[in-house]
Amino acid sequence: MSGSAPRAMDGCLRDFQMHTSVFTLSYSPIDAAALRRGIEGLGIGAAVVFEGRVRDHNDGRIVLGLVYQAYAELAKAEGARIMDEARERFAIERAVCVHRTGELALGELAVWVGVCAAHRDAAFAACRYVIDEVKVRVPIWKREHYADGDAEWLHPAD
Amino acid sequence: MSGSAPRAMDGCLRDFQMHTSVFTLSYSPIDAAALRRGIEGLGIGAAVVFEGRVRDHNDGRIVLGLVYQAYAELAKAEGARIMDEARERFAIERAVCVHRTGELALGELAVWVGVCAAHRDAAFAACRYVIDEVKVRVPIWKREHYADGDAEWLHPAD
Amino acid sequence: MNYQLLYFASLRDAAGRVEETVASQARDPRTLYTELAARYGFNPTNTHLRVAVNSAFAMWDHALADGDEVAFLPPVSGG
Amino acid sequence: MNYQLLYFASLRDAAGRVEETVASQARDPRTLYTELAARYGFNPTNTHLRVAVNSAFAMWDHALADGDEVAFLPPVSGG
Repeated sequence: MSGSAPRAMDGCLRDFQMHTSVFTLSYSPIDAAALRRGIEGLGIGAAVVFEGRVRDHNDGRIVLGLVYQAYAELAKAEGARIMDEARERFAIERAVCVHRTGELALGELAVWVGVCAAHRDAAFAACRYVIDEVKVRVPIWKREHYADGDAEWLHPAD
Repeated sequence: MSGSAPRAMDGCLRDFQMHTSVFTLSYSPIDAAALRRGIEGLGIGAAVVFEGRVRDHNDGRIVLGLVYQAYAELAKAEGARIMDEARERFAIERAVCVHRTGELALGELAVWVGVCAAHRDAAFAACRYVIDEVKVRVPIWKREHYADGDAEWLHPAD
Repeated sequence: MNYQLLYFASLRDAAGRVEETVASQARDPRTLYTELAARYGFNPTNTHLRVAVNSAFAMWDHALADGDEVAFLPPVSGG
Repeated sequence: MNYQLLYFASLRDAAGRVEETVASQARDPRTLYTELAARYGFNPTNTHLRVAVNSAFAMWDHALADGDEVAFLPPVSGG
Protein backbone atom coordinates (compact mmCIF):
# COMPACT_ATOMS: atom_id res chain seq x y z
CA MET A 1 0.00 0.00 0.00
CA SER A 2 1.28 3.42 -0.91
CA GLY A 3 -0.71 6.66 -0.70
CA SER A 4 -1.22 9.04 2.13
CA ALA A 5 -3.85 7.10 4.04
CA PRO A 6 -1.66 4.36 5.49
CA ARG A 7 0.97 6.90 6.43
CA ALA A 8 -1.59 8.95 8.30
CA MET A 9 -2.69 5.79 10.10
CA ASP A 10 0.83 4.85 11.08
CA GLY A 11 0.99 8.21 12.76
CA CYS A 12 -2.16 7.45 14.74
CA LEU A 13 -0.72 4.18 15.93
CA ARG A 14 2.58 5.66 16.97
CA ASP A 15 1.06 8.46 19.00
CA PHE A 16 -1.64 6.47 20.60
CA GLN A 17 -3.06 9.06 22.93
CA MET A 18 -3.26 11.73 20.28
CA HIS A 19 -6.87 12.66 19.71
CA THR A 20 -6.98 13.43 16.06
CA SER A 21 -9.02 13.56 12.92
CA VAL A 22 -7.68 12.91 9.46
CA PHE A 23 -9.02 13.47 5.96
CA THR A 24 -6.95 12.36 3.01
CA LEU A 25 -7.23 11.62 -0.68
CA SER A 26 -5.70 8.44 -2.05
CA TYR A 27 -4.85 7.85 -5.70
CA SER A 28 -4.02 4.20 -4.94
CA PRO A 29 -6.49 1.60 -3.62
CA ILE A 30 -7.69 2.17 -0.07
CA ASP A 31 -6.30 -0.33 2.44
CA ALA A 32 -9.27 -0.81 4.75
CA ALA A 33 -7.43 -3.23 7.03
CA ALA A 34 -4.63 -0.74 7.66
CA LEU A 35 -7.10 2.07 8.27
CA ARG A 36 -9.07 -0.03 10.72
CA ARG A 37 -5.95 -0.54 12.84
CA GLY A 38 -5.79 3.23 13.12
CA ILE A 39 -9.02 3.40 15.11
CA GLU A 40 -8.19 0.78 17.70
CA GLY A 41 -7.24 1.55 21.25
CA LEU A 42 -7.67 0.38 24.82
CA GLY A 43 -9.97 3.22 25.84
CA ILE A 44 -12.25 2.67 22.88
CA GLY A 45 -15.51 0.79 23.33
CA ALA A 46 -17.06 1.40 19.94
CA ALA A 47 -15.93 1.81 16.37
CA VAL A 48 -18.16 2.48 13.37
CA VAL A 49 -16.89 2.19 9.82
CA PHE A 50 -18.63 3.27 6.65
CA GLU A 51 -17.42 1.99 3.29
CA GLY A 52 -18.69 3.35 -0.01
CA ARG A 53 -17.97 1.12 -2.98
CA VAL A 54 -18.34 1.23 -6.76
CA ARG A 55 -21.63 -0.41 -7.66
CA ASP A 56 -22.30 -2.22 -10.92
CA HIS A 57 -25.44 -0.19 -11.55
CA ASN A 58 -26.83 3.27 -10.88
CA ASP A 59 -30.25 4.69 -11.75
CA GLY A 60 -31.01 1.59 -13.80
CA ARG A 61 -27.85 1.79 -15.94
CA ILE A 62 -25.10 -0.82 -15.94
CA VAL A 63 -21.87 0.73 -14.68
CA LEU A 64 -18.49 -0.59 -15.88
CA GLY A 65 -16.26 1.68 -13.82
CA LEU A 66 -15.75 5.25 -12.79
CA VAL A 67 -13.31 8.06 -12.26
CA TYR A 68 -13.14 10.40 -9.27
CA GLN A 69 -11.61 13.79 -9.95
CA ALA A 70 -10.79 16.06 -7.03
CA TYR A 71 -9.81 19.67 -6.52
CA ALA A 72 -7.19 18.27 -4.20
CA GLU A 73 -6.11 21.30 -2.21
CA LEU A 74 -9.64 22.50 -1.49
CA ALA A 75 -10.93 18.96 -0.96
CA LYS A 76 -8.32 18.32 1.72
CA ALA A 77 -9.07 21.64 3.44
CA GLU A 78 -12.84 21.14 3.37
CA GLY A 79 -12.48 17.50 4.41
CA ALA A 80 -10.32 18.55 7.38
CA ARG A 81 -13.01 21.04 8.41
CA ILE A 82 -15.64 18.30 8.37
CA MET A 83 -13.49 16.03 10.53
CA ASP A 84 -12.92 18.87 13.00
CA GLU A 85 -16.67 19.53 13.12
CA ALA A 86 -17.28 15.87 13.87
CA ARG A 87 -14.82 16.05 16.76
CA GLU A 88 -16.53 19.17 18.12
CA ARG A 89 -20.10 17.87 17.82
CA PHE A 90 -19.69 14.30 19.05
CA ALA A 91 -17.83 12.68 21.95
CA ILE A 92 -15.44 10.70 19.77
CA GLU A 93 -11.78 9.81 20.06
CA ARG A 94 -10.71 9.76 16.44
CA ALA A 95 -12.25 10.16 13.00
CA VAL A 96 -10.59 9.19 9.73
CA CYS A 97 -11.83 9.60 6.18
CA VAL A 98 -10.02 8.59 3.00
CA HIS A 99 -11.51 9.32 -0.41
CA ARG A 100 -10.20 7.63 -3.51
CA THR A 101 -9.35 9.51 -6.71
CA GLY A 102 -8.56 8.33 -10.24
CA GLU A 103 -9.95 5.29 -12.03
CA LEU A 104 -11.86 2.72 -9.97
CA ALA A 105 -13.07 -0.72 -10.94
CA LEU A 106 -16.35 -2.24 -9.80
CA GLY A 107 -16.32 -3.23 -6.14
CA GLU A 108 -13.40 -0.98 -5.24
CA LEU A 109 -13.59 1.24 -2.19
CA ALA A 110 -14.51 4.81 -3.09
CA VAL A 111 -14.55 6.20 0.42
CA TRP A 112 -13.76 4.90 3.90
CA VAL A 113 -14.89 6.58 7.11
CA GLY A 114 -13.88 5.25 10.52
CA VAL A 115 -14.76 6.70 13.90
CA CYS A 116 -13.95 5.40 17.35
CA ALA A 117 -15.39 6.51 20.65
CA ALA A 118 -16.04 5.39 24.18
CA HIS A 119 -19.70 4.73 23.34
CA ARG A 120 -21.61 3.77 20.23
CA ASP A 121 -24.06 6.69 20.05
CA ALA A 122 -21.30 9.14 19.28
CA ALA A 123 -19.49 6.76 16.94
CA PHE A 124 -22.58 6.15 14.81
CA ALA A 125 -23.59 9.82 14.74
CA ALA A 126 -20.13 11.08 13.85
CA CYS A 127 -19.57 8.48 11.12
CA ARG A 128 -22.89 9.40 9.55
CA TYR A 129 -22.12 13.10 9.84
CA VAL A 130 -18.78 12.74 8.08
CA ILE A 131 -20.04 10.79 5.08
CA ASP A 132 -23.11 13.03 4.69
CA GLU A 133 -21.03 16.21 4.75
CA VAL A 134 -18.27 14.81 2.53
CA LYS A 135 -20.81 13.92 -0.13
CA VAL A 136 -22.25 17.44 -0.37
CA ARG A 137 -19.31 19.68 0.48
CA VAL A 138 -16.00 18.22 -0.67
CA PRO A 139 -15.03 19.10 -4.27
CA ILE A 140 -14.80 15.61 -5.76
CA TRP A 141 -16.63 14.57 -8.91
CA LYS A 142 -17.61 11.17 -10.22
CA ARG A 143 -17.67 10.17 -13.88
CA GLU A 144 -19.42 6.87 -14.54
CA HIS A 145 -18.75 4.66 -17.58
CA TYR A 146 -21.80 2.72 -18.73
CA ALA A 147 -22.22 -0.54 -20.57
CA ASP A 148 -23.94 1.34 -23.43
CA GLY A 149 -20.68 3.16 -24.16
CA ASP A 150 -21.80 6.43 -22.63
CA ALA A 151 -19.96 8.18 -19.80
CA GLU A 152 -20.96 11.20 -17.80
CA TRP A 153 -20.07 13.42 -14.90
CA LEU A 154 -22.54 13.26 -12.07
CA HIS A 155 -23.56 16.73 -10.97
CA PRO A 156 -26.51 16.27 -8.61
CA ALA A 157 -28.89 19.24 -8.59
CA ASP A 158 -28.21 21.23 -5.44
CA MET B 1 -9.12 -18.55 12.61
CA SER B 2 -11.39 -21.27 13.81
CA GLY B 3 -14.93 -20.86 15.12
CA SER B 4 -18.22 -20.62 13.34
CA ALA B 5 -17.96 -17.03 12.15
CA PRO B 6 -15.40 -17.48 9.37
CA ARG B 7 -17.22 -20.57 8.19
CA ALA B 8 -20.46 -18.63 7.95
CA MET B 9 -18.61 -15.97 5.99
CA ASP B 10 -17.11 -18.46 3.58
CA GLY B 11 -20.67 -19.49 2.85
CA CYS B 12 -21.60 -15.91 2.02
CA LEU B 13 -18.70 -15.60 -0.36
CA ARG B 14 -19.45 -18.85 -2.12
CA ASP B 15 -23.09 -18.13 -2.75
CA PHE B 16 -22.67 -14.53 -3.67
CA GLN B 17 -26.21 -13.73 -4.66
CA MET B 18 -27.71 -15.28 -1.55
CA HIS B 19 -29.41 -12.59 0.49
CA THR B 20 -28.79 -13.71 3.99
CA SER B 21 -28.38 -12.74 7.57
CA VAL B 22 -26.16 -14.50 10.04
CA PHE B 23 -25.80 -14.41 13.82
CA THR B 24 -23.13 -16.53 15.46
CA LEU B 25 -21.23 -16.90 18.69
CA SER B 26 -17.47 -17.32 18.58
CA TYR B 27 -15.38 -18.73 21.41
CA SER B 28 -12.19 -17.82 19.52
CA PRO B 29 -11.10 -14.27 18.60
CA ILE B 30 -13.25 -12.55 15.99
CA ASP B 31 -11.52 -12.17 12.61
CA ALA B 32 -12.83 -8.79 11.49
CA ALA B 33 -10.96 -8.89 8.18
CA ALA B 34 -12.55 -12.20 7.22
CA LEU B 35 -15.99 -10.98 8.25
CA ARG B 36 -15.57 -7.80 6.24
CA ARG B 37 -14.98 -9.82 3.09
CA GLY B 38 -18.36 -11.41 3.70
CA ILE B 39 -20.18 -8.14 3.12
CA GLU B 40 -18.56 -7.19 -0.16
CA GLY B 41 -20.25 -7.47 -3.52
CA LEU B 42 -20.64 -5.73 -6.85
CA GLY B 43 -24.19 -4.59 -6.22
CA ILE B 44 -23.33 -3.08 -2.89
CA GLY B 45 -22.81 0.65 -2.56
CA ALA B 46 -22.59 0.95 1.19
CA ALA B 47 -21.32 -1.10 4.09
CA VAL B 48 -21.48 -0.14 7.75
CA VAL B 49 -19.57 -2.01 10.41
CA PHE B 50 -19.90 -1.69 14.17
CA GLU B 51 -17.20 -3.07 16.44
CA GLY B 52 -17.58 -3.30 20.19
CA ARG B 53 -14.33 -3.77 22.07
CA VAL B 54 -13.17 -4.42 25.60
CA ARG B 55 -12.36 -1.10 27.22
CA ASP B 56 -9.79 -0.56 29.93
CA HIS B 57 -12.30 1.23 32.14
CA ASN B 58 -16.01 1.25 32.90
CA ASP B 59 -17.95 3.50 35.26
CA GLY B 60 -14.72 4.88 36.61
CA ARG B 61 -13.18 1.50 37.44
CA ILE B 62 -10.06 0.11 35.80
CA VAL B 63 -10.92 -3.07 33.89
CA LEU B 64 -8.32 -5.80 33.42
CA GLY B 65 -10.39 -8.18 31.32
CA LEU B 66 -13.77 -9.81 31.08
CA VAL B 67 -15.72 -12.94 30.42
CA TYR B 68 -18.82 -13.29 28.25
CA GLN B 69 -21.11 -16.15 29.15
CA ALA B 70 -23.92 -17.07 26.77
CA TYR B 71 -27.02 -19.24 26.87
CA ALA B 72 -25.84 -20.44 23.49
CA GLU B 73 -28.91 -22.10 22.08
CA LEU B 74 -31.28 -19.28 22.98
CA ALA B 75 -28.71 -16.62 22.10
CA LYS B 76 -28.36 -18.01 18.59
CA ALA B 77 -32.12 -18.25 18.14
CA GLU B 78 -32.78 -14.73 19.42
CA GLY B 79 -29.83 -13.36 17.45
CA ALA B 80 -31.19 -14.94 14.28
CA ARG B 81 -34.57 -13.31 14.93
CA ILE B 82 -32.90 -9.91 15.24
CA MET B 83 -31.05 -10.38 11.97
CA ASP B 84 -34.27 -11.40 10.23
CA GLU B 85 -36.02 -8.33 11.63
CA ALA B 86 -33.23 -6.14 10.28
CA ARG B 87 -33.70 -7.68 6.85
CA GLU B 88 -37.45 -7.07 7.00
CA ARG B 89 -37.27 -3.49 8.23
CA PHE B 90 -34.44 -2.11 6.11
CA ALA B 91 -33.49 -2.40 2.44
CA ILE B 92 -30.24 -4.26 3.03
CA GLU B 93 -28.46 -7.07 1.25
CA ARG B 94 -26.78 -8.86 4.10
CA ALA B 95 -26.36 -8.51 7.84
CA VAL B 96 -23.85 -10.39 9.95
CA CYS B 97 -23.29 -10.35 13.69
CA VAL B 98 -20.71 -12.31 15.65
CA HIS B 99 -20.56 -12.13 19.43
CA ARG B 100 -17.56 -13.36 21.34
CA THR B 101 -17.82 -15.67 24.36
CA GLY B 102 -15.28 -16.75 26.95
CA GLU B 103 -12.36 -14.75 28.30
CA LEU B 104 -11.40 -11.54 26.53
CA ALA B 105 -8.37 -9.33 26.99
CA LEU B 106 -8.42 -5.54 26.78
CA GLY B 107 -8.86 -4.27 23.25
CA GLU B 108 -10.30 -7.52 21.92
CA LEU B 109 -13.42 -7.49 19.79
CA ALA B 110 -16.51 -8.35 21.82
CA VAL B 111 -19.02 -7.99 19.01
CA TRP B 112 -18.88 -7.32 15.26
CA VAL B 113 -21.88 -6.21 13.21
CA GLY B 114 -21.62 -5.72 9.46
CA VAL B 115 -24.39 -4.68 7.09
CA CYS B 116 -24.24 -4.04 3.38
CA ALA B 117 -26.85 -2.40 1.19
CA ALA B 118 -27.33 -0.50 -2.03
CA HIS B 119 -27.55 2.77 -0.09
CA ARG B 120 -26.14 4.08 3.15
CA ASP B 121 -29.39 5.03 4.91
CA ALA B 122 -30.45 1.41 5.21
CA ALA B 123 -26.95 0.21 6.08
CA PHE B 124 -26.57 2.66 8.97
CA ALA B 125 -30.08 2.06 10.30
CA ALA B 126 -29.85 -1.72 10.15
CA CYS B 127 -26.40 -1.85 11.76
CA ARG B 128 -27.64 0.33 14.60
CA TYR B 129 -30.77 -1.75 14.97
CA VAL B 130 -28.81 -4.98 15.26
CA ILE B 131 -26.40 -3.84 17.94
CA ASP B 132 -29.14 -2.11 19.95
CA GLU B 133 -31.35 -5.20 19.92
CA VAL B 134 -28.50 -7.62 20.58
CA LYS B 135 -27.51 -5.68 23.67
CA VAL B 136 -30.96 -5.86 25.25
CA ARG B 137 -32.37 -9.15 24.00
CA VAL B 138 -29.68 -11.78 23.48
CA PRO B 139 -28.87 -13.85 26.59
CA ILE B 140 -25.19 -13.05 26.97
CA TRP B 141 -23.68 -11.79 30.21
CA LYS B 142 -20.50 -9.88 30.90
CA ARG B 143 -18.31 -10.31 33.97
CA GLU B 144 -15.67 -7.64 34.39
CA HIS B 145 -12.44 -8.09 36.33
CA TYR B 146 -11.20 -4.91 37.98
CA ALA B 147 -7.78 -3.70 38.99
CA ASP B 148 -8.89 -3.62 42.64
CA GLY B 149 -9.30 -7.41 42.57
CA ASP B 150 -13.07 -7.35 42.40
CA ALA B 151 -15.09 -8.97 39.64
CA GLU B 152 -18.78 -8.80 38.97
CA TRP B 153 -21.52 -9.76 36.56
CA LEU B 154 -23.13 -6.79 34.86
CA HIS B 155 -26.90 -7.01 35.09
CA PRO B 156 -28.23 -3.66 33.91
CA ALA B 157 -31.56 -2.72 35.47
CA ASP B 158 -34.25 -3.32 32.87
CA MET C 1 -41.86 -33.76 37.92
CA ASN C 2 -38.22 -33.49 36.92
CA TYR C 3 -36.83 -30.34 35.39
CA GLN C 4 -33.45 -29.67 33.82
CA LEU C 5 -32.27 -26.36 35.29
CA LEU C 6 -29.66 -24.16 33.61
CA TYR C 7 -27.94 -21.34 35.52
CA PHE C 8 -26.21 -18.29 34.10
CA ALA C 9 -24.08 -15.40 35.33
CA SER C 10 -24.86 -14.29 38.92
CA LEU C 11 -27.43 -17.07 39.36
CA ARG C 12 -24.82 -19.63 38.34
CA ASP C 13 -22.42 -18.22 40.92
CA ALA C 14 -25.12 -18.21 43.63
CA ALA C 15 -26.28 -21.75 42.83
CA GLY C 16 -22.71 -22.98 42.53
CA ARG C 17 -23.60 -25.07 39.51
CA VAL C 18 -24.05 -24.80 35.74
CA GLU C 19 -27.00 -27.15 35.51
CA GLU C 20 -28.85 -29.74 37.52
CA THR C 21 -31.92 -31.92 37.42
CA VAL C 22 -34.43 -31.10 40.14
CA ALA C 23 -37.56 -32.92 41.23
CA SER C 24 -40.29 -30.40 42.05
CA GLN C 25 -44.01 -30.10 42.60
CA ALA C 26 -43.93 -26.73 40.78
CA ARG C 27 -46.04 -26.64 37.63
CA ASP C 28 -44.95 -23.21 36.37
CA PRO C 29 -41.69 -21.22 36.35
CA ARG C 30 -42.98 -18.77 38.98
CA THR C 31 -43.39 -21.48 41.59
CA LEU C 32 -40.20 -23.22 40.55
CA TYR C 33 -38.23 -19.98 40.92
CA THR C 34 -39.59 -19.42 44.43
CA GLU C 35 -38.33 -22.87 45.42
CA LEU C 36 -34.89 -22.27 43.96
CA ALA C 37 -34.62 -18.77 45.41
CA ALA C 38 -35.19 -20.23 48.89
CA ARG C 39 -32.66 -22.98 48.25
CA TYR C 40 -29.83 -20.84 46.81
CA GLY C 41 -30.51 -17.40 48.23
CA PHE C 42 -31.56 -15.84 44.94
CA ASN C 43 -33.40 -12.51 45.11
CA PRO C 44 -36.95 -13.64 45.99
CA THR C 45 -38.52 -11.10 43.63
CA ASN C 46 -38.37 -12.16 40.00
CA THR C 47 -39.36 -8.94 38.23
CA HIS C 48 -35.84 -8.39 36.87
CA LEU C 49 -35.63 -11.87 35.35
CA ARG C 50 -36.87 -13.53 32.19
CA VAL C 51 -37.74 -17.19 31.84
CA ALA C 52 -36.77 -19.63 29.10
CA VAL C 53 -38.29 -23.08 28.70
CA ASN C 54 -36.65 -25.48 26.27
CA SER C 55 -34.46 -22.69 24.87
CA ALA C 56 -37.36 -20.36 24.10
CA PHE C 57 -38.58 -17.36 26.07
CA ALA C 58 -41.67 -18.24 28.10
CA MET C 59 -44.21 -16.69 30.48
CA TRP C 60 -43.99 -17.07 34.25
CA ASP C 61 -47.23 -19.06 34.22
CA HIS C 62 -46.14 -21.35 31.39
CA ALA C 63 -47.40 -24.91 32.05
CA LEU C 64 -44.29 -26.97 32.60
CA ALA C 65 -44.02 -30.56 31.43
CA ASP C 66 -41.90 -33.32 32.87
CA GLY C 67 -38.36 -33.12 31.53
CA ASP C 68 -38.56 -29.46 30.51
CA GLU C 69 -35.35 -27.46 30.44
CA VAL C 70 -35.84 -24.26 32.44
CA ALA C 71 -33.58 -21.23 32.83
CA PHE C 72 -34.06 -17.97 34.75
CA LEU C 73 -32.23 -15.18 32.95
CA PRO C 74 -30.76 -12.13 34.69
CA PRO C 75 -30.68 -8.85 32.74
CA VAL C 76 -28.29 -9.35 29.83
CA SER C 77 -25.08 -7.41 29.26
CA GLY C 78 -23.70 -8.52 25.91
CA GLY C 79 -22.49 -6.22 23.15
CA MET D 1 -5.33 41.25 -14.67
CA ASN D 2 -4.15 37.69 -15.03
CA TYR D 3 -5.98 34.83 -13.37
CA GLN D 4 -5.02 31.20 -13.01
CA LEU D 5 -8.13 29.21 -13.94
CA LEU D 6 -8.68 25.60 -12.82
CA TYR D 7 -11.36 23.45 -14.47
CA PHE D 8 -13.03 20.35 -13.08
CA ALA D 9 -15.40 17.64 -14.23
CA SER D 10 -17.89 18.77 -16.92
CA LEU D 11 -16.38 22.26 -17.08
CA ARG D 12 -12.96 20.71 -17.73
CA ASP D 13 -14.42 18.68 -20.56
CA ALA D 14 -16.21 21.71 -22.01
CA ALA D 15 -13.13 23.95 -21.75
CA GLY D 16 -10.87 21.21 -23.07
CA ARG D 17 -8.21 22.06 -20.53
CA VAL D 18 -7.22 21.43 -16.92
CA GLU D 19 -5.94 24.92 -16.24
CA GLU D 20 -4.90 28.08 -18.01
CA THR D 21 -3.84 31.63 -17.36
CA VAL D 22 -6.29 34.21 -18.72
CA ALA D 23 -6.01 37.96 -19.01
CA SER D 24 -9.35 39.56 -18.15
CA GLN D 25 -10.91 42.87 -17.22
CA ALA D 26 -13.22 41.03 -14.79
CA ARG D 27 -12.81 42.08 -11.17
CA ASP D 28 -15.04 39.43 -9.59
CA PRO D 29 -15.83 35.76 -10.23
CA ARG D 30 -19.34 36.56 -11.54
CA THR D 31 -18.00 38.67 -14.41
CA LEU D 32 -15.13 36.27 -15.05
CA TYR D 33 -17.54 33.34 -15.30
CA THR D 34 -19.71 35.18 -17.83
CA GLU D 35 -16.65 35.68 -20.02
CA LEU D 36 -15.62 32.04 -19.79
CA ALA D 37 -19.15 30.76 -20.33
CA ALA D 38 -19.31 32.71 -23.59
CA ARG D 39 -15.89 31.43 -24.66
CA TYR D 40 -16.41 27.73 -23.83
CA GLY D 41 -20.17 27.31 -24.05
CA PHE D 42 -20.68 26.80 -20.30
CA ASN D 43 -24.23 27.12 -18.99
CA PRO D 44 -24.62 30.93 -18.78
CA THR D 45 -26.46 30.71 -15.46
CA ASN D 46 -24.19 30.12 -12.50
CA THR D 47 -26.68 29.27 -9.77
CA HIS D 48 -25.64 25.61 -9.69
CA LEU D 49 -21.94 26.43 -9.23
CA ARG D 50 -19.72 27.41 -6.35
CA VAL D 51 -16.61 29.56 -6.61
CA ALA D 52 -13.19 29.00 -5.10
CA VAL D 53 -10.44 31.61 -5.02
CA ASN D 54 -6.94 30.51 -4.01
CA SER D 55 -8.26 27.13 -2.85
CA ALA D 56 -10.93 28.57 -0.56
CA PHE D 57 -14.64 28.93 -1.15
CA ALA D 58 -15.51 32.53 -2.09
CA MET D 59 -18.49 34.74 -2.93
CA TRP D 60 -19.43 35.63 -6.50
CA ASP D 61 -18.63 39.29 -5.82
CA HIS D 62 -15.25 38.53 -4.20
CA ALA D 63 -12.73 41.24 -5.21
CA LEU D 64 -10.16 39.42 -7.36
CA ALA D 65 -6.49 40.31 -7.27
CA ASP D 66 -3.92 39.88 -10.01
CA GLY D 67 -2.58 36.33 -10.04
CA ASP D 68 -5.53 34.82 -8.13
CA GLU D 69 -6.32 31.17 -8.72
CA VAL D 70 -10.02 30.83 -9.57
CA ALA D 71 -12.17 27.73 -10.00
CA PHE D 72 -15.87 27.33 -10.74
CA LEU D 73 -17.16 24.17 -9.11
CA PRO D 74 -20.05 22.08 -10.45
CA PRO D 75 -22.21 20.22 -7.92
CA VAL D 76 -20.02 17.60 -6.29
CA SER D 77 -20.56 13.83 -6.46
CA GLY D 78 -17.96 12.24 -4.23
CA GLY D 79 -18.65 9.58 -1.64
